[in-house]
Amino acid sequence: MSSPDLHADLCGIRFGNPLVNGSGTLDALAAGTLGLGAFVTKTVTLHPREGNPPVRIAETPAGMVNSIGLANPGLDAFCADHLPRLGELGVPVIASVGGWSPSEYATAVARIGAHPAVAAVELNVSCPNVESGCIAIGTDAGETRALVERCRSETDLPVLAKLSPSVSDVAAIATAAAEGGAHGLVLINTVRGIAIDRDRLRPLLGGGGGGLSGPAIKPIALHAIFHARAATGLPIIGMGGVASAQDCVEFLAAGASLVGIGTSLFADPGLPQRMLPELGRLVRQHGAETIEDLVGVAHPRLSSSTRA
Amino acid sequence: MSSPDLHADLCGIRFGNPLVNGSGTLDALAAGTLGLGAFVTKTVTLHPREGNPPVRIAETPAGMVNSIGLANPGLDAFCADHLPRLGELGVPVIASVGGWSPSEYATAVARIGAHPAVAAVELNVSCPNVESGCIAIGTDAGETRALVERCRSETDLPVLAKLSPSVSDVAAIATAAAEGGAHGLVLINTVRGIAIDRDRLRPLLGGGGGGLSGPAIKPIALHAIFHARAATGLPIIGMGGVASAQDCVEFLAAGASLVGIGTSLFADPGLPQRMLPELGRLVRQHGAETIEDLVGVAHPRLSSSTRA
Amino acid sequence: MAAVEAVGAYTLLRLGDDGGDTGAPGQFFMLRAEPAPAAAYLPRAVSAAWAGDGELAFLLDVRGAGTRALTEARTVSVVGPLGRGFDLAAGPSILVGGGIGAAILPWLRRRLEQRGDVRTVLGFRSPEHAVCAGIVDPDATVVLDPVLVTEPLARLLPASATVYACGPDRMLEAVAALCAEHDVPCQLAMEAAMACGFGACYGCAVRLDGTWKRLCIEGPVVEAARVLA
Amino acid sequence: MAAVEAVGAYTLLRLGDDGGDTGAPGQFFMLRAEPAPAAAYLPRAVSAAWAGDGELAFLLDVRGAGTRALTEARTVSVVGPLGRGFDLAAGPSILVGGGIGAAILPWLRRRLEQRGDVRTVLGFRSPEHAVCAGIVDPDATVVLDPVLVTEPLARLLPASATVYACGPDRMLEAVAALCAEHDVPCQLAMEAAMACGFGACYGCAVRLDGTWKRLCIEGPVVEAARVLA
Ligand SMILES: Cc1cc2nc3c(=O)[nH]c(=O)nc-3n(C[C@H](O)[C@H](O)[C@H](O)COP(=O)(O)OP(=O)(O)OC[C@H]3O[C@@H](n4cnc5c(N)ncnc54)[C@H](O)[C@@H]3O)c2cc1C
Ligand SMILES: Cc1cc2nc3c(=O)[nH]c(=O)nc-3n(C[C@H](O)[C@H](O)[C@H](O)COP(=O)(O)OP(=O)(O)OC[C@H]3O[C@@H](n4cnc5c(N)ncnc54)[C@H](O)[C@@H]3O)c2cc1C
Ligand SMILES: Cc1cc2nc3c(=O)[nH]c(=O)nc-3n(C[C@H](O)[C@H](O)[C@H](O)COP(=O)(O)O)c2cc1C
Ligand SMILES: Cc1cc2nc3c(=O)[nH]c(=O)nc-3n(C[C@H](O)[C@H](O)[C@H](O)COP(=O)(O)O)c2cc1C
Ligand code: FES
Ligand code: FES
Repeated sequence: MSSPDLHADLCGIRFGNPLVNGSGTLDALAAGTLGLGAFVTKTVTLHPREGNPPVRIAETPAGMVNSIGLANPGLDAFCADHLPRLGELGVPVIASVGGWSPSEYATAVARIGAHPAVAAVELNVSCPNVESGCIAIGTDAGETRALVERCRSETDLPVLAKLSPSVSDVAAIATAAAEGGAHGLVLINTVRGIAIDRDRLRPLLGGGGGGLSGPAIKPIALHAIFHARAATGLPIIGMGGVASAQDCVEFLAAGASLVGIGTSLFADPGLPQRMLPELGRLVRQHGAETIEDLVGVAHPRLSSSTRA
Repeated sequence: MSSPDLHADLCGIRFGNPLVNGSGTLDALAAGTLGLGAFVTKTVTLHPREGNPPVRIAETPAGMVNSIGLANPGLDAFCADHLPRLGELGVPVIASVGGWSPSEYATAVARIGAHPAVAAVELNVSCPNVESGCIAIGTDAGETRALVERCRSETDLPVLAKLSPSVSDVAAIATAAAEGGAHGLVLINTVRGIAIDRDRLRPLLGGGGGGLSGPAIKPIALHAIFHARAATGLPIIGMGGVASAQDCVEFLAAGASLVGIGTSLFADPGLPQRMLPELGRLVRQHGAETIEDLVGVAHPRLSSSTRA
Repeated sequence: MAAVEAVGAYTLLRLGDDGGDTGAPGQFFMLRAEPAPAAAYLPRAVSAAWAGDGELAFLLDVRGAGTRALTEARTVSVVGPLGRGFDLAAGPSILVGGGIGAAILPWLRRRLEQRGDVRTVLGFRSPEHAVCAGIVDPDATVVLDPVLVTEPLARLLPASATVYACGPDRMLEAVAALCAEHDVPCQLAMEAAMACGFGACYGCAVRLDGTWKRLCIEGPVVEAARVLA
Repeated sequence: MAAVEAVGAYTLLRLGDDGGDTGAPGQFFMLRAEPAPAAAYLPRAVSAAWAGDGELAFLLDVRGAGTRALTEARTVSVVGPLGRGFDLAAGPSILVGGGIGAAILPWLRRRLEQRGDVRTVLGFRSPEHAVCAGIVDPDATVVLDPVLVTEPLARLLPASATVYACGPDRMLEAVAALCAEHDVPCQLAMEAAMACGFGACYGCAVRLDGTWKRLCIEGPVVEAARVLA
């Protein structure tokens, strides 16, 4: 193959390419991996959750607001039914975990982290669609630090903290996660937003509030990634509005080592497959040999090849 | 005229219609008032500012990121040259004020508030495009409270606080502004974001960071307005991505008494003139007689006609 | 690329069939105008009115930015066929359509006619909307608001036939109840707000078997019993 | 609504003139494809190649989502004319164009020809880009990269003529310096990223008279001396 090397690395894990899905935006058991270099599971909680009543999604300019409410089969069914099948996907699996208390997270991390199908654990401390729990933890630096610390002690796998952009100082929360021992960061989860029902003039979504995703939030994501990287130097899975190979390069430059796609998969499930050759072309156009050569190059003072 | 009454009220000021521009998104002396019910000035600071070096604007999906850097003629020239001419526009003038310390704000509020052309003062504590000063104040509840309190004592005019959505809890900042004695709120200023230069892979904007505006941020604006209204009951000038009469109705329902337009004026300066008849049609379609009948109707427990 | 024509109040969109699988009646496609308009970034779920002879046809109720852009676009992207279509039973059939729900029926009728007698009852809110009855079934029984389709349907029941229905939720519930009452097998083509159409977003929750299920995976065509459960 | 044709590597977009004011050479318009694509919500600043006889024509260098959408749209919204155009001087003229900067010259040349002798020098990066020289001036002196337009221009100077230039910043600076050296009056049509085009956004900052000014208000055509100041 004459095209450049699209392999990517994060926390010592090797990926065939730097593209992953955002948690909760792909069911690989239903649709396959679409050419992505890894699969991230929907956030799993201790107990099964039906999710919020409809309306669960509303379209907004260049994006959408969702209020799914962490619908998931619960830890037991996830470990028994899902993980064994996910292990056969042929790509690294990153398991996303949520909860309402540090001990809920810890229980889930211990169980999931012990499963051979899992390559890394992602702590969702940033879901805007549940009343309390994860989002409350992720807006507080101290709670974030403590949660990461506790979860790290439950597993030998890399532990990633997924953060919200809906905070006053995302670099401060990123720093807290780093202090707690996070091996990496995932940025960004959805941005807090709501939709108004244009007919009834009431909040449209069944869950009340919601989370904004899609191309609309791309500049917010780049901002969060850039500053989290500058503050911590940790490897980052960057996401939020990625819709093209060009976007992917910008996210790498801002400091992402892997790049996630969510909402744009809904609009175009063939996107990752089409992005990869274009990504190869762009990498070469920027004079780089590998994906890693581009990671963080937008930072004036950081080495462009900082390794985890 | 058989169409419904489009008059609007805020803090005892009467407006011919509920549409205003966002601060910094219209130069009425160059382009007129475009049919808006009031004119909001670009933020004025004590000393003249040239603004940031270019690139100052970057397009993003359904929006833009700007880093103008509060370019303005400074307080003296503003009071001497601009205000007298603004007084002849024939619509109420709301003067936006910014600064790097409470005393800078206070000085400007006292001078501007004494000018007969001004109907209300807006405190910009939320500009993302300057290193320190206003944005730092507006992310801290205590500083916001103190600033509003100080400025209120400098003028008899209504004092409005313009807030940023890039905080962990916008309702808490809104509450602080209310405690400081704000007569009303303006929500939202731009959302923190950056753009990466696709050719050089460095931050694109001359000022480094920037602020995201346009339809992309509409769900974030509705969220902030809804929660600020619920927390304070204060009258609100709502803005952030408004691009149609339908959007305007949603902002009224979320709790705005006046509705601001910024970025969409750039794309379509004829928008306010076209929106007004359509707004009249929608008001009637929702069974309302006046604009005020729709203010806050998305809130289950708030009276829909709360007056300032 | 796309041919567009009015069918009364609705709009027929005919796309060139690129030779891929076009699925079966009741399945759906995610359509998006390209370049994607700011006001309609997500695709729209639409069932084919028919497929074959080199074309893929959709009957659209143009409501908002997404469907309008589809009728104005030079290029439309198509993902599908998706979901589960109708389960074609042997013997006579009764087709029930309400409003734009009729869009899904022309292709279904062509297939079912090979299996037995087909009767069609359609309800519309105005004569302009009823124009499309002609492309579903020239012999259809058509009622206009405020008459409900359940009225002519009730006159056909009981029957040794399978009922296939598509229309607003309220209509589907009434049809399901009527069929249950007469013990007639019934399949419903349902609707829900869909972001992806392939099980990824969990947005299309509908109540099936007493719990929230993804309509794009379990349906859009489901046994009426699952809704009543 | 819009007619589109290739002119070598560039694209000519001809819109029906709705009868409004079409302004003067050097002024510009804000154009947007409707419905607005997600990737190009803001309009694009474009100078008219010519106006009159019921049409408004633009020569486009299709670079990104915005210009591409303009050439694919069924409807284009137009705001303008905006800004300050060329100040047409009496006597002979020299037109200087670099790349797509040539787009602004056809109309200017037609006007200036009524006032005196017009000579045109154009520079392009490839023969395909140079094709448009034909619609600017069939007698133009054309150079291709790496030759710079300042080379043929230098041979025409000094001259008792006014120089009108449009092209990349680097070219404009060189032209301005050359004209200053020979004391020849020179007007530059400049570019900047513009969100609004009517003085509202303060985005189009350029250095004029030693400070940041709004190009859309002060220009896009400015006296060369203001840039050198
Ligand atoms: C399986 C399936 C098959 C279908 N087949 C057909 C068919 O054959 N023909 C046909 O015409 N239609 C069909 N539909 C319906 C079609 O998908 C919708 O009518 C279409 O999505 C409407 O898009 P729009 O842009 O025109 O309307 P809009 O209503 O403007 O856009 C829909 C979007 O607006 C949002 N929205 C909807 N209501 C509100 C509200 N009250 N307040 C705020 N936001 C709101 C939703 O988030 C949705 O994303 C089908 C639907 C499904 C699920
Ligand atoms: C007064 C005036 C007259 C003009 N006349 C003409 C004319 O007659 N013909 C013509 O073809 N052009 C003309 N232009 C230039 C034209 O406006 C631009 O080429 C056009 O805006 C490009 O739009 P695009 O969508 O094709 O390209 P893009 O480059 O995709 O879009 C431009 C947008 O992308 C952003 N952007 C630009 N560069 C970068 C970067 N490196 N990284 C990230 N973002 C970036 C900017 O924010 C801008 O909003 C004129 C410009 C001005 C100011
Ligand atoms: C429908 C939907 C469901 C999501 N569910 C989850 C989830 O369960 N856990 C999580 O951490 N993030 C979840 N996310 C957030 C995405 O993983 C991602 O962070 C976000 O959508 C931004 O990326 P995008 O703009 O590419 O969609 C969800 C997003 C969407 C749109
Ligand atoms: C180019 C630009 C300049 C702005 N300048 C100011 C300013 O000087 N003061 C201020 O309070 N807000 C400023 N804003 C924010 C707007 O007033 C408004 O709050 C924001 O853009 C959201 O509205 P919109 O999405 O309709 O543009 C500016 C916004 C833009 C796009
Ligand atoms: S539409 Fe996305 S899961 Fe069904
Ligand atoms: S383009 Fe907006 S001020 Fe010039």
